[in-house]
Amino acid sequence: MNVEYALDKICPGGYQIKKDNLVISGHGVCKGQTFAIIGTIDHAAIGIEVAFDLAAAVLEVIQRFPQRPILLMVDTQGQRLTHRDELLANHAYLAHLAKCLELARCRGHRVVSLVYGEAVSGGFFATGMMAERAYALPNAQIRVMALQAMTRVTKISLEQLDELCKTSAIFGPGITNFVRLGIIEDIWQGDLENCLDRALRLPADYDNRAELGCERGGREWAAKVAFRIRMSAEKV
Amino acid sequence: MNLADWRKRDSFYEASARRRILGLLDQNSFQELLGPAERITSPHLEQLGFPVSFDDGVVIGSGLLNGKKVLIAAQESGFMGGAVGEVHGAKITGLLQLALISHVTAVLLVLDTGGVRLHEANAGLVAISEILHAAFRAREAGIPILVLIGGNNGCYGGMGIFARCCDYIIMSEEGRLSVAGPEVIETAGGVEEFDSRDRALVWRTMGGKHRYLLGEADRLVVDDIKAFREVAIELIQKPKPLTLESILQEHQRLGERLVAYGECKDALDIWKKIGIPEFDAIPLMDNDAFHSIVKPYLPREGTEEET
Amino acid sequence: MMELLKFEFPGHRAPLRPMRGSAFAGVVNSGSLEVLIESVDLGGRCQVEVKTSANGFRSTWDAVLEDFFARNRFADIKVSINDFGATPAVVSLRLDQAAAEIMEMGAK
Amino acid sequence: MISETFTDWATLKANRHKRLQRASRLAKGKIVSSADIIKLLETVIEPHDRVCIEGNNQKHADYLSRCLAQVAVERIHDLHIVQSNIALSNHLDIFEKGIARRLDFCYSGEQGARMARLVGEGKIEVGAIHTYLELYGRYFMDLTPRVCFIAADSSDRDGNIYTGPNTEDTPPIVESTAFKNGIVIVQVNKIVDKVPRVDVPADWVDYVVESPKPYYIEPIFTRDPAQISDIQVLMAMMVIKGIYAEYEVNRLNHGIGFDTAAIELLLPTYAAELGLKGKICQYMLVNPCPTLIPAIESGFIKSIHSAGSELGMEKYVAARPDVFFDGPDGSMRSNRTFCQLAGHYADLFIGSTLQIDPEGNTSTATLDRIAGFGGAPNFGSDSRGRRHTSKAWLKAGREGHRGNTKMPRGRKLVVQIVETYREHMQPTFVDRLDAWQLKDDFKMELPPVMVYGEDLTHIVTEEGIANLLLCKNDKEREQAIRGVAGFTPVGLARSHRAVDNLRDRGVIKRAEDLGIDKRQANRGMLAARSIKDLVHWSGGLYEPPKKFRNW
Repeated sequence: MNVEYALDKICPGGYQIKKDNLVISGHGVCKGQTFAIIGTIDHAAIGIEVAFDLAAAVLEVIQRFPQRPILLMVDTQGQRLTHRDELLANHAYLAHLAKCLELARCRGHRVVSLVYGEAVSGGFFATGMMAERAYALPNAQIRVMALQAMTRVTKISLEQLDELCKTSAIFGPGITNFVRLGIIEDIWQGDLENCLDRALRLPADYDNRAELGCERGGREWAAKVAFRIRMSAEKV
Repeated sequence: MNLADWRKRDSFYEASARRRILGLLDQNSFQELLGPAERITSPHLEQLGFPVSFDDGVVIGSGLLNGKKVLIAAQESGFMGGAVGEVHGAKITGLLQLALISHVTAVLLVLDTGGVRLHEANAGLVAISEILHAAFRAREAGIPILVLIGGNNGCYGGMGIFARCCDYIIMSEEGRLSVAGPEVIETAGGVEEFDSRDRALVWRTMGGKHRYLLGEADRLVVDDIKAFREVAIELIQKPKPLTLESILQEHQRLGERLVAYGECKDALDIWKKIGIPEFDAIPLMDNDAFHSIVKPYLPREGTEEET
Repeated sequence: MMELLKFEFPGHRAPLRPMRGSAFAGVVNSGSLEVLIESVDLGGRCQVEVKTSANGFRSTWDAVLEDFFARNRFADIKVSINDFGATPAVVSLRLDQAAAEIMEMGAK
Repeated sequence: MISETFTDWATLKANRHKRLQRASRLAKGKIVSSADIIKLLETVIEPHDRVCIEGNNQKHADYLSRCLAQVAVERIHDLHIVQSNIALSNHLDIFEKGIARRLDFCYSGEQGARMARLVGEGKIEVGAIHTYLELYGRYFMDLTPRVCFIAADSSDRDGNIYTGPNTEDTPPIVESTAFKNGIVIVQVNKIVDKVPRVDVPADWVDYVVESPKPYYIEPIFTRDPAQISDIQVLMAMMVIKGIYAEYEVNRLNHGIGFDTAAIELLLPTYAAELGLKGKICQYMLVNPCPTLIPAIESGFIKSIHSAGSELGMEKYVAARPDVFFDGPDGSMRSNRTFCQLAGHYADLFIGSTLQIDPEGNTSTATLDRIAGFGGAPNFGSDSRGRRHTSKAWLKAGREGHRGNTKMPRGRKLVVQIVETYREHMQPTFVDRLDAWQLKDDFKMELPPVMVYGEDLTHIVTEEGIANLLLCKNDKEREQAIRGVAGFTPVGLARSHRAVDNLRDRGVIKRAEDLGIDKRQANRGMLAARSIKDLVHWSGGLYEPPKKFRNW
């Protein structure tokens, strides 16, 4: 899905974006509220330049439009996998982007992300997963690793993995798995302007993905383990 | 470092997670949380036919560092390559959340990891994201987080991104820090793009020295647990708040790097451009020689104090 | 797939008392294992639970463990092992390390 | 009696002349350009020739071998290859293509599986699998090469050859070929104005070609101390205290595994603590393995002769001429023949193996592979022609004395050091060696045994040392072997009474019998625990190859 198609539906009131290579930035209006749009297109591989440009876009919103909500539009095949990116420390550029988004939140910007295309591992990690809540369109693709690649790494047969994927949300790609795990808050369907509006009205409280994953039965241990550790405060 | 001192050192690279913690903290001060006897193991590995570990590959707890109360986590390099699964990640997240309610001076994270445990792919990725979010809360509360990297697995994947979101990174030259690992780059781009078996190339691209020269590691120490400890003692009371100012400075630094070294094909090109004499001898220099030669050429960071 | 093996051994008639509640040794790495040894009330007996990735070696484990309990004056001891294909030599070494630790006998 | 018919006593010489003449337009003096080399091979080699390709542990005539694989099979076919080490895939390509058919060799290592396939398909007829000395010996008997391919570092324009520190097999190959009117072809990394030293004089050489790439070489004897286990440390401590100190072993050969690397790394620590410096391990026959550095630097080892060099050790070896055999140019001169020969008359051989049977026969043969032995059978056998004495040799002889003979004899110590199980729970002690299966599968006349039980004097495992010399009869010997075979089926089938008895008599010694605290046996005892430690020990002279670096 292209980004305009999605934005048309989210912002019937109109939006303006500029495209610079694989990065988009601009603003739109949702139920009368102006929000910033920052994201990537064309299944962007996020290398040092893309991460840097995204960070620049976030910093511009922070500096010019205090408190304006940010909608991250996610379409990434993951971090770019080249010698040059690692030589110049792609992890630092991706971390910088994450820190910019964190700074935005600390300064009162709401940050919501929408996977409208593809979301893969490191690229998703430093963008969509940095939001307070991540959403997805029904046809979005989300994965950490394709099952074929996973068979190579784990030496577990594809049939066996397929079988396991029927009961567990842990291994396989697919948006429903990510909803069950609490990573994706919800799938946006129908009136997308309403969806965004609802998301922006939710309290800005912090990371409840583990609890959500537990409630939804996809990930039972993360919340319990962290809870047990917090409960040992008096021992420390 | 002469041979006698070198031999006396307590190698960080070789040590297990528990051994590292005991060497870093004040003697007899470590209290483990959710230790092996609690048997909090991965709920996913067994169905894949893989053995579990009673601590899921990460040791967490509290202790004293030079008399100051700290929390500490250390990934065990031997178990699943230090990779982060659901329980493993939740232990670190829980520890960072605990920092907010337990009045500690700092959190030390000994990272030795390939990133996401692919056997728990989706849960591993979100676990690292949860670690990151919890770390930001601790930083916001003014609790510094120190990352120590000097183990066999380096620090890769999402954990590599995460490491750079903490207050400080202390590395040895044996340590590696990146997002995509050597094999991943080679698989994606072929051996011409990156020869993962050329270990000299791997280290000069991702290793401690290069990361230090780029300003990606705050300190570079010799492979000795005591050396890590000394630097940690020095840094635990110096939180680096995330402010607009500090982030704009970082933005400028990273932007300048793109311009200055964007055309470089190899770390050697970068070191040459930095202006370091004998840049091609850097990989084989010992820690002392390296520091004395590169000192004038280090990137200066605004928030760190003059020493 | 993982195999679960359970063993029970009669405790020593004149056991030595462990100095600690539990001890731990080793890492679950390929060719290695971790050993958790605990002092629990088992009516004087000793129990061992092994989860192993190397299937079909029950009799070897039995021999190694029998040897271990013959070397140590243990009763009311529970040993839990996660094994990733360790050889008997490595198993014995880690068992001895954990045993020394629970009795608090450090290396000299 | 003088024959009636005319006999030409110089047919080989005449044939050599013809070959050289045919090729006269392809060489300028002795120098052949790489553009003409395949043509040259097609011209000087004749069908059914016996061709020796230099293939060592270290350097390989890989370029010439690759060129040989490209000759027209209509012109060159049915060659008989004699070659000590089959290490590269192109070594076997010539058989696959029918250029060569018959093969006499020593060792095939990684190519063992493919070789087995080609033998099965009838593309290779194996004459025999040899030990090194055996094959070199046959170069001067019934397997003299007609043509040989040599690899060297450089040559001058006259054809004087510098082999570099990896002289290895070059001397016997060149000498047997050149002095029987054969043809000597040398690939060199570089043609220079003046060679650093002359290892082969020009008048023994017929052709020199500069290869497009330096010859293939791998640091195959470098053992990273980081991979030495606590158990290997324990076994090494037992060897030092229970064998080296016991017999005062001063002249010896080490295998190239991690077990022997552990021994080397304990010399400056554990052995020094025991006061053994100057008493053991002063003369060694071994490649310059990096793990020897700490023992050399501590003054433990006086002299080392090497069969070949090791990548990265060049500067270090050149800087220690008192220890190594260095030429006037400063670089090392190795020689496998002499090293093997010296090892034959040393006091001890110690090395690892893959399988040991209850008779003490050992083998590294693996099913579906034809791998060969290399030098171990020579090192690992008693030298019955020895006449000079040493303390170790005489003591071993006394201990091993059996029967009614009054004649005193000495004896070489032959030690196998193994863990009772290898990785993936493969037992080292087996009732029947895989070598027997291999014999049947490939219709060999003998099972490929590395060390015969009758030559073996000691077995060291994590369970202890079995001194087979002290056993009174074969039955006792078998129990001594079972008594250190741990939890393998061979070990579990021991008679506990017999083993206890052997232990009382000191035939079997456990770590505790030797006064070794097992808990002390850990990696902390090693003088170096990483490659970087070795660099430090060498004062920066050792330059580890890239694949061993983590910095």
